[in-house]
Amino acid sequence: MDYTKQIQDIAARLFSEGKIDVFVGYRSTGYDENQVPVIITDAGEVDKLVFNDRSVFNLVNYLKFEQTRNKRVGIVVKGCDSRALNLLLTESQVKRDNLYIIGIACEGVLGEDGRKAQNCLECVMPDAVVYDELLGTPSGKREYVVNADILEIAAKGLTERAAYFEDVFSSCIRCNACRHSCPLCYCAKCCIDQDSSALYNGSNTESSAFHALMTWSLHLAGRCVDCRNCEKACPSHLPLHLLHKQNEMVIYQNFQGHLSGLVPEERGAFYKYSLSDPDDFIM
Amino acid sequence: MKKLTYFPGCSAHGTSEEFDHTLRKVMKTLEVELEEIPDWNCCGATSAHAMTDNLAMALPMRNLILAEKMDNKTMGIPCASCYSRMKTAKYELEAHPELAQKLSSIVEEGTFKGTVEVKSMLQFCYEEVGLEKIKSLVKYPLTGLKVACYYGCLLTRPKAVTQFDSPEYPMSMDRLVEALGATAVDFDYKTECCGASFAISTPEVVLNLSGKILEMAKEAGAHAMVVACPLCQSNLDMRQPDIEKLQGVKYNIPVFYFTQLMALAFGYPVSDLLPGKHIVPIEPALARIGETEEPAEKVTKPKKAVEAESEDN
Amino acid sequence: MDSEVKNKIVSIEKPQLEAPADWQPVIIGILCNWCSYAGSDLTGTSRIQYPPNIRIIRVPCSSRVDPWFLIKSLQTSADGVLVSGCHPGDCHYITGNYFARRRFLVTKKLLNFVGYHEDRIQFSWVSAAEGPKFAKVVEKVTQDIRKLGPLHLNKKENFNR
Amino acid sequence: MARVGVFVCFCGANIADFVDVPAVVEESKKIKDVKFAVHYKYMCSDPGQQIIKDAIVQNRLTSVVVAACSPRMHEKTFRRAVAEAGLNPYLLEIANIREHSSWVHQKDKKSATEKAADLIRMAVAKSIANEQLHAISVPVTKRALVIGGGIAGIQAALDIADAKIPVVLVEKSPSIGGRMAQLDETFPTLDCSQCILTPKMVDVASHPYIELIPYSEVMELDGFVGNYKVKIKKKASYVNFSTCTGCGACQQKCPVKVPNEYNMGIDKRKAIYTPFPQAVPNKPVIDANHCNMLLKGKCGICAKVCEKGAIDYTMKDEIIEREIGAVVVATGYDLWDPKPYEEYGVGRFKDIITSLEFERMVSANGPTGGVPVRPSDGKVPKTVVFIKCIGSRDEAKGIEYCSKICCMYTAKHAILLHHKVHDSHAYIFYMDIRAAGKGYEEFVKRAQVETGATYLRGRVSKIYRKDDKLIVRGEDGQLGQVVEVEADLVVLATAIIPNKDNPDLARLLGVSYDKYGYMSEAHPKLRPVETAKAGIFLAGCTQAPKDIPDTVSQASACAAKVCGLFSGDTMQKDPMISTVNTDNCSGCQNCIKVCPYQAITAEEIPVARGSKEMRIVAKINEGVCQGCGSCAAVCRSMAISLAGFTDSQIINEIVSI
Repeated sequence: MDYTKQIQDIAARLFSEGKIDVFVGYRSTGYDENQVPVIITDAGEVDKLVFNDRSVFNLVNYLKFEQTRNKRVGIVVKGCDSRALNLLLTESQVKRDNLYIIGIACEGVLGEDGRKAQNCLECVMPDAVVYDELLGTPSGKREYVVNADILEIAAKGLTERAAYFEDVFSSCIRCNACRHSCPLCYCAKCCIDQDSSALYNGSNTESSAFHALMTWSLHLAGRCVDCRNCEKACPSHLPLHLLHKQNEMVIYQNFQGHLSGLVPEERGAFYKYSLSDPDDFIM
Repeated sequence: MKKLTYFPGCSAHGTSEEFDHTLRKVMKTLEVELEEIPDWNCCGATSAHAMTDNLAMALPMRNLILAEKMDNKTMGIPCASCYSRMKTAKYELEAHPELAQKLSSIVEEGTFKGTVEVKSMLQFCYEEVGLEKIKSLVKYPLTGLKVACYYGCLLTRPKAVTQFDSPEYPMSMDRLVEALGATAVDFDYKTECCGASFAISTPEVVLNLSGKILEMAKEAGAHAMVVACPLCQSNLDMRQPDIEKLQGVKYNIPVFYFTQLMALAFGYPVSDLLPGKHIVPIEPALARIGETEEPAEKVTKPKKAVEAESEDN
Repeated sequence: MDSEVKNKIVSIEKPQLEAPADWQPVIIGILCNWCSYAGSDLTGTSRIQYPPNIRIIRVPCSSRVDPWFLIKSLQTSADGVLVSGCHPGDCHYITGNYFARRRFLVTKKLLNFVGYHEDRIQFSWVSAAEGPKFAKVVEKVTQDIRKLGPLHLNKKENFNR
Repeated sequence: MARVGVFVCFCGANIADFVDVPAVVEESKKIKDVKFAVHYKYMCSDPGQQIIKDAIVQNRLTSVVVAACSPRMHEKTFRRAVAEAGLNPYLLEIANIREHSSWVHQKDKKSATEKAADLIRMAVAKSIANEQLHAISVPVTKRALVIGGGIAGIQAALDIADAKIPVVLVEKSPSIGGRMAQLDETFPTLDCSQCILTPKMVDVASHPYIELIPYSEVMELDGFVGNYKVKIKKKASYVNFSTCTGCGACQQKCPVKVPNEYNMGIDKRKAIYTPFPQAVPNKPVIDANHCNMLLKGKCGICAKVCEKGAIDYTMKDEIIEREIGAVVVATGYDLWDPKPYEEYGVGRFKDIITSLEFERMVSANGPTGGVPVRPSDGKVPKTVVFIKCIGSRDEAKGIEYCSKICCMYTAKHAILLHHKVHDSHAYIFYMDIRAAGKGYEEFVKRAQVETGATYLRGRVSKIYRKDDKLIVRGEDGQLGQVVEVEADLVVLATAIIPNKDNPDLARLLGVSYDKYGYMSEAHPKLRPVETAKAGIFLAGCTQAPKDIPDTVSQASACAAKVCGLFSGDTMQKDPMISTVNTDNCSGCQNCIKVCPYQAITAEEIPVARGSKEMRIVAKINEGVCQGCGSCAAVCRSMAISLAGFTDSQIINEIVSI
């Protein structure tokens, strides 16, 4: 999977036709084979752009920053990224008219260990679901599989799980990098930052981290697209995907197979309901 | 061949021998194999449940456990009393698993699982065999015989336990005898008390109550009564002379088990009905078979009967 | 999640904190104004008795309940939480409880996932006419929580102190 | 700095017997920010309220906590008191220590006291976060909707309309009149139902302030008190009412016969019919389920005989929309089907009838010309057995409650039977005689003494046939004997049940209903005609079984409530609604999706003051918002807060325990 050439050509074309002001893509760091996101504003910079199976970050996150706001943007999105973009469009955070979307029929990107990333192995929709131009051959929607880590943790039993997550929450330093890197965390003022909020008490104790992370994961429940930007950004290497995948599983299994962002105009699972939703857990 | 776990109960080997006898014949015709529960014991009726709750549950529980060990879906019981005890025990044990737990110290045969359905033979014929099949096997329709179907107290009650037919005005037996060609009269006393267990302690009660039932059956124009319970049969049949003496009237209403009528309709000879077991002679009622009331029908009916017979031969 | 795994989850509990002999569970009850709060009032007017451990908070509708109220409750003061609203279809605000129901399920499962027993957070539908049911629900929840033991000792922060 | 006052009520013995009130006051004083705490015997009484007012002024209180009964009981009372002392009424919080403590922990005073103290601690914590709120004024549409055209609906409509307030009266059947139109004479005065009802029906039809929409049903109700919007489905009548003269030729010629609902199916009506001769409006409708023309396209006789050409087979159901400010629900009752009484032979014996069937028979305009007859052979019965409490007070087969009117109408039936068949005799099996009401006991006496009806206290266990008689076997409880009565006719006083559409209608209107299907009043004693939903009122058997005098009083009470509601051009609305802090709103619009009232819209505002760049934020219509808080709970950035139930208020409560 290497679309470097195509993307460079498209970006150059878009700049020359005056269709975009900025282009959000990936560039190589020149160190190992790692890549970082890059925002270019000039056709002359297009040769910086690369795209291959090391293009892991979800660029949609960059649509919430000042450099792209209210500008005409060209952007590269993989399947998962495009789902996040779909949600941003639905939630009125970006205007479709301002975007030129290069969709990728993704074949999966690599994890830090150089093997195919877990979220790519479990991906339900590798092809971009919203785009102006699609690169690659679409492979179609896949069967939903429950995340392997969730099953492993769930099998542990309550006591062990409690201990495990105590460890997780106590390792959080409340740096909020997870929130910063999440394409769906665009709130003008995050609830866990509000002074009046009983959520935030300035501390980074285990209990406040627990509270913040739980609330954060519930705000993403039914919206998270499993791009794992948060996990990559976390300096403490917390397994944040566990919380998201747990919620995703419960939602998928109970709410008519809801998966976030697959369909345009479809909102998160908490903003709709069905009369046949499970009721047996309620007395 | 369908298989049915069979619990005959004590009366089938004694007072209600004709019930058991005809039942076995009828089941043969219906292609149902009766598998008697090996080493079955008393159902606990009357004496046990009048005295100790535990024993009243433990006795039927043992039978249920033995029945569960056999490989059949359903357990059929001819006697209404046995049926009631068994069904009640199953109901209670299912509702209170702790009771089954407790009783397991008395009953050594195993643990109660509740896997066997308990049905009266009437219910079995009605639900599992089906009227269609019964109708198709009728060789000699009992046309002209008017019967009052008497269900007694236990066959359909209490409703929560039996879950079969209406507790106040059941119709299953009526439909069954109609399938045999007989006429079931409207009988308002079909679930009234016959006096049942007062037979020994206060027979006058039985005479009064059963007398009323006979009176109403006669009033309704019945030639005979049909029952599905040995105690009903003995009260209504055996005590009929005493009732007649008490009331100063003659009823001459024989009391059949529904299986006897089935056997008759299926073509078994009258001798198979064990007529000797009846106190009130059954022959006058049987003579009504083939009788028709409206002359207009008389012209057409024999013809059909002849046709039917020729088909059989 | 296959049922085997599910069973495992509910059958194991956090390590029990040593409860002092006089320990009484603290349960927060969040009730919707129109059905469950009215139902709890009816329990009172009918003088139906129930365990005294529940502390009731009135909200207009079960849909007002933000999941972090539940998280906060378990974290700061309560050993268990009961949330109760109108029966499906009977919501005073028409659809509030349908939205709430979704959040409740996900929150309950998530809390369980990170180590809280399922019984710590319970939900019920209690109508304004179901005074007896409310008492039964409180009884059950109190019993369940009592069985599970204290969630936190000496952590009781007093808001005013 | 908060200065909270705590006022603990004894509620006579209600609280004081089970909660150590002085100890609770002492405990309250220990709470930080509590500057004043006191107890009093009846805090809601005038001197009690005065204590609160004085304390507010003297101690410069910033919020008030009253520990007493449920806020659903006296919140308004105490708010008023607080306001009179100059404090914003919404700075009051109630700790419900009666319904939630003293009444439910009567065997454990220690725990009840601790709990009461905790509830006060929570209320204090909440009150500190309370904000000053001000009632919202909303315009009122001064038009009332009355659902149901029985005596309750008629009375309510007339009373409201007489106050010069327009009324829309919706009736399901082709004519108003309801159950009362089916009655012959009414207890306890035996005045003829038709004679007192039909003039009222005519008044309805001719009243300038009443819009009568018969043969129609309410489909949808949107909005809120003072500003409802209703959608009414007017069923196709296939008769053009404006041209029809009501001559009746069509009904004479119609070849299709259908059991007549008005006469409880005793006789037949035609497929085109007016329910009864005095119907209002007196215009026929075509029963689409039975009309040959509509079902098979063959016949058309009514169109042929109609000189005015009023028949229109192509007519369609029509949706009518009206803006209204208040609703009176008066949907009446149905009769319980006595089928479960199999031991009586219900369904098998023709000569067992229900009381309403008997009512129709003895009615002068009834199918038998006012003489009761046996359905089996048409003979006039001499011995009639009346059995009361069929379905009523019967947990096993029917319903638990007493239907209230059966004792009285059965006494009436005994008298009427005697009037119509002089040599007859009535036997009445009863459980109790409940004859509380003006002239009621005397009326029952009259049935017993004048008419000579035999009252037998006991249940009937069985009915069976003997020849052409029905033998009724029951217990005479006073003699302790089983008795058998040879009856020609048996009349069952079947229970009253709510109209079967009640639960559906209740859901549609957004009011609650009980397990039987009766709609629930806001308070059983003090707010008997209001529902928990503002602007919706209940009259008649929609709420519970009741007789005509009670129904009429309740209908008039509803009218008074509606008139009160419409007394000003605007009305005050609770300020407990959601507000948006636009600074925090990110414009995701998810709140719009969860709002049940479409009270939230998206609005574009400048990014900064004077900026041309716009951004989207949520905007709440304060007139429409009902304050459920769904939006506040789903708002991730906490931009929406619900006044009275803000995050800080609730969290304060949680953490204060």
